[in-house]
Amino acid sequence: MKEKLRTIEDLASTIEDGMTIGIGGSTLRRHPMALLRELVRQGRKDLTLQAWLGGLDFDFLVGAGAVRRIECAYVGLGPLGLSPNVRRLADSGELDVRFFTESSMIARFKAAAAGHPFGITRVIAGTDYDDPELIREITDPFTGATLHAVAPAQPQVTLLHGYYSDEFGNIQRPTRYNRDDVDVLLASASDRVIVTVEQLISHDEVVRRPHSTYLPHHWVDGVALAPFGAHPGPCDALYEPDFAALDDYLAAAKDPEKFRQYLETNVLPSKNNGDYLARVTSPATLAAIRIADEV
Amino acid sequence: MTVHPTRQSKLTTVTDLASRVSDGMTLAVGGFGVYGRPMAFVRELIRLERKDLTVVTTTSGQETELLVGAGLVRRLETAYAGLEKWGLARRVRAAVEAGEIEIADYDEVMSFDRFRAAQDGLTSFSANYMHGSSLPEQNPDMKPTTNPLTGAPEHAIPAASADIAIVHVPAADRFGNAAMPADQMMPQGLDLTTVRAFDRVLLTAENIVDTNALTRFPQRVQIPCFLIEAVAHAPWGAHPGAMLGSYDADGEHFDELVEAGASAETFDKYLGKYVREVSDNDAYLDLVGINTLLKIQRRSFK
Amino acid sequence: MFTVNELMAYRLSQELRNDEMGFVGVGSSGRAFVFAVGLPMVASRLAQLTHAPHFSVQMGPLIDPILEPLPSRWFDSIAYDRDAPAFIDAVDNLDALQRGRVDISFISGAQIDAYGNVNVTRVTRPDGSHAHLVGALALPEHQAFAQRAIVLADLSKRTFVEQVDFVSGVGRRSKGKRRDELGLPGGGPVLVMTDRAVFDFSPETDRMRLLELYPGQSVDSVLAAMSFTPEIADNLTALDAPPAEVVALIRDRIDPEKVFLGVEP
Amino acid sequence: MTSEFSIGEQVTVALSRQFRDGDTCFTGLTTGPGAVLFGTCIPLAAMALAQQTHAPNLTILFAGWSVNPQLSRLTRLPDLEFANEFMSMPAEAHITGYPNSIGYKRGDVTVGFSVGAQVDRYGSLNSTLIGDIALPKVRLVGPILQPLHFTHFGREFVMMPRHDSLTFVESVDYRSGAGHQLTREERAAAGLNPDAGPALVVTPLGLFAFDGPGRSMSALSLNPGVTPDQVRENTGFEVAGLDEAPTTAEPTEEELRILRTSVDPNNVLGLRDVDISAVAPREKA
Repeated sequence: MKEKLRTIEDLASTIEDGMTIGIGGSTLRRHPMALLRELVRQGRKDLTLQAWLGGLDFDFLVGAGAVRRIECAYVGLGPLGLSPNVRRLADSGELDVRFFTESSMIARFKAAAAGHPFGITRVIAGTDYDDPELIREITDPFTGATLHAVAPAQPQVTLLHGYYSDEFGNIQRPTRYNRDDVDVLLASASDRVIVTVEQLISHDEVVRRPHSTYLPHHWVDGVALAPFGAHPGPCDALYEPDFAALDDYLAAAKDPEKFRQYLETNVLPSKNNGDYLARVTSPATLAAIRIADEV
Repeated sequence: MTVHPTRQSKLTTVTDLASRVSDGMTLAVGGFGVYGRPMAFVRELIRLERKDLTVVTTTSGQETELLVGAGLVRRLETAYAGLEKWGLARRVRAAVEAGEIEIADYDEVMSFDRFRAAQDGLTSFSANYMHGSSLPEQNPDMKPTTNPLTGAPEHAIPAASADIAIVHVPAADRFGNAAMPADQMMPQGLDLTTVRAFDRVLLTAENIVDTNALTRFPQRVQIPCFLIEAVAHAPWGAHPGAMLGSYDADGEHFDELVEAGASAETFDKYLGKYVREVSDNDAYLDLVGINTLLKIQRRSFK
Repeated sequence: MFTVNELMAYRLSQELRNDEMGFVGVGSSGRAFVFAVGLPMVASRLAQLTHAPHFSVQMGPLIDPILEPLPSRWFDSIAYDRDAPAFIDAVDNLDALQRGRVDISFISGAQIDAYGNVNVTRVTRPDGSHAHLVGALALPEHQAFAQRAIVLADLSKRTFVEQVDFVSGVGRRSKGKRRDELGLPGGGPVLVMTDRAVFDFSPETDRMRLLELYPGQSVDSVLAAMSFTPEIADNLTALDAPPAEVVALIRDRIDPEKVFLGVEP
Repeated sequence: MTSEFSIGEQVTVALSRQFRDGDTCFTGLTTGPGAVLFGTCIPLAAMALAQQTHAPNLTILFAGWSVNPQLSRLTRLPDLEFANEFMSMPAEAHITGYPNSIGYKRGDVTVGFSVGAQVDRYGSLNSTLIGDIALPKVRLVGPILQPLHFTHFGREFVMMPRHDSLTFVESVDYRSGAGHQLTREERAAAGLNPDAGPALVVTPLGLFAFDGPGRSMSALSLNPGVTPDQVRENTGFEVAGLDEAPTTAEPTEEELRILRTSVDPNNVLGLRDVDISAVAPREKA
């Protein structure tokens, strides 16, 4: 096992302009927001984003002008509705949107994870999901039925936010957590994997419960500590969404000029995630959204 | 779990909790060493300018240093007053040396036994290891006696007695049911004794949780609602001390505290900056800063 | 006295049968939330408390969560944290759906056409430009693979169109082909429940067919709220008000804080 | 017009009205079927009912370790206090230490329940032996927690499944729990709560308090169909106020609804089926 503990800045600097990156979490929850904020600080651009259900992560990077193309089954903010930055740039044609359905997007990640040349799906028949670059009609060699092949989705690097890690990048989840994401599949499909976590714990603690490790160290290329790293979204089991901060975000995201100001006030000048948090929220709010470890 | 809608909430503010302590009262304070001290409550007591308090602890740490240094204390009953790796409680020392406070020393286990006796409704218990030590000489509350069964010489030791006890817990609901971490440690076991030992018990809590969150894990709840008079939310309420299962001690802040303890004047400046000129716990946390709070955070696996 | 949502929840609950599994999604807000989460959840609970005690609910990753009380708040991070006998990964859940292991799915969308095709992907403006919506999630899978699907929507000319701009989920027929010709194994949409009336589909033509009118509605008032003309069932019936005890159950026990049915049409 | 109800439900409701808001009430599983009904089922149901009516701040302390358990989840009544059904039932706290984790001796418990073989005029209760202390005729379970119940709990509710002259005696053979022979003054002098001791006796015939001369037993209410003479015949001492005692109040429609739909929806506590003859006085020998 290799020691993989890094700073967020170091991890972000390994990502290059124009790369295809996978992002974990879903809608509002457990996106690696602290890491994405650092990517924006470092001025990354022309990225292609791949995810199962995009949300706050996509909206933020798209609004910051870092993205050329997105591929996913959804991009929205769950209870808060549409993703304003994505909607604006998609409608204007500046953003290349490749929508899939949940299972056909998963078929793409599964194909990449297994090293198969394409995935197979039955859900496309009769729909308008007819992306000529990524979806092709094929014939079942056994029955002659019409099926669809989907291109593998193989991120060059996948960015995830997790719960606990040791210094080697064994990522563990709590006993009760939310499974409504495909983080493990994304990691498996990706060339490289970078993870931020809420809490570092000792290796001795990790080895006592191997069943809690969902990303083994040899899948993980680098890990960084980022408490409240999914803020303003929630990290299930550890904290709820910061709805006040989300409202501020949303108000800014609806207008490109306001969003630029939001970035210039809260994100670009922040030295680190704690500094960002100090600009957009307060200890009292963090305490209010925090879920007690005892329950 | 159905909770009847008219069941009375005991949730209140730290200010309201502290205002239940009047001048001259005896206060039992939870925590051990630098761990789990109800510091948000202590800071509020200082802002309320209470005086002539008797403080009863098993051991005393930074909470007593602040209370004594701010001039609230007339008498202290304990086995230890210090700041562990950060050294002596300098304001306690100065106050004792100047004769400003009265101190009743007990052996450490005896100090725990005084709380256990209070929990058990006893007025006193006997100890057979005090003769030969100077403790009874300095502390006239220990009375020489003879064991009626064996005739052996003993001392009667008074059970701890307090008007109000205050304990800082990791999580509580609005009725005062309070949960401990899965890996509950000795200082928290001691807090359980404190909660059970006195007529009026107040809690501050790191987290206020829904009753339904507790009913899933009732074995974590060792403090039942009927023992508790009132509860208030005080996140990072043990800062600068440690809260086991939640955060470590803030070493840099302790350095500042110890340095300030050098004189009454410098300590007064510390109290001004961190207590008197700060409106409440939220404002105190703003002053300490998110970066520091996240740096000491140590959430336990759940 | 009853509200439209209460009538819809009651009518929907009658479609839910003992020993079936229904899939309730996660919705956004307003009416979209009522269709995706509110009505399915209240109807499921109502069915459990009345005629179908063993009706099962899948709520995202949770299988058969304890639904009493229904959560008083509703968003991602707490919705998962409920007592339930099982909790399944997203990938496995979608595999199960594709194998037909979901009996009943609840569908809603921005456009619904005469054949039950649904659009949640993008709407074409008069000038030919697109307005992008949030994307399909697993709606295409639910329409393709669930044993049957029920569409929930408010009647309006904008929503009920002759042909959707983008087929996200396939109805009775799409692009001139019936479901069996397209190789779709699931039952697809069988009912469309709106704020004025209930529709099914004509077995002959596959087109939407007006089946039941809510109290106070007429064929004319329904047709006036649609951009296409549905067929009309020979046995078109007028629905009665929901029983008083059902309304009381919804208000007192199932959704006392109006978290689920708070937004009326 | 009130719905039909059983005598078990009527007694439960009458008992529930005896609780005060804020009471902390202790009961556990008792030994033998009559004792379980009177010592466990009726008190548990009465406490849960009180929580949902006039005493929302009442605490149920079940068996000394489970705080406010959600009894309505029960589908059968377990035989043991640490049965899986009790341990997995949602509750607000599970207290693991015994006995010091509850301040029994500090007066934290305000209402206790006990069952015994004999009770006397002043409410002393015997659960230890019948006959001579040195060489008893019958040895029973022993004093268990009764010495403490009758001195440290705020009010002791004595639950007697039988009411006859063999159980209601002039003077018990052995005082497991001290009645009002131990006076207020004597209690105070010992540093005890002067108000503690027996406060209520519940039997198949009615409810009794201690408002007679010298805090002796007095009639609070007689159950329907029970006459003062029937109580006299079945009681080995004089009960004050018998002729003036009203009939035990009937449950209201609302109390019955709560009892049946919320407190005990599965009729696990058996209150709906209680047959008065099952707990009627024994034939005299």
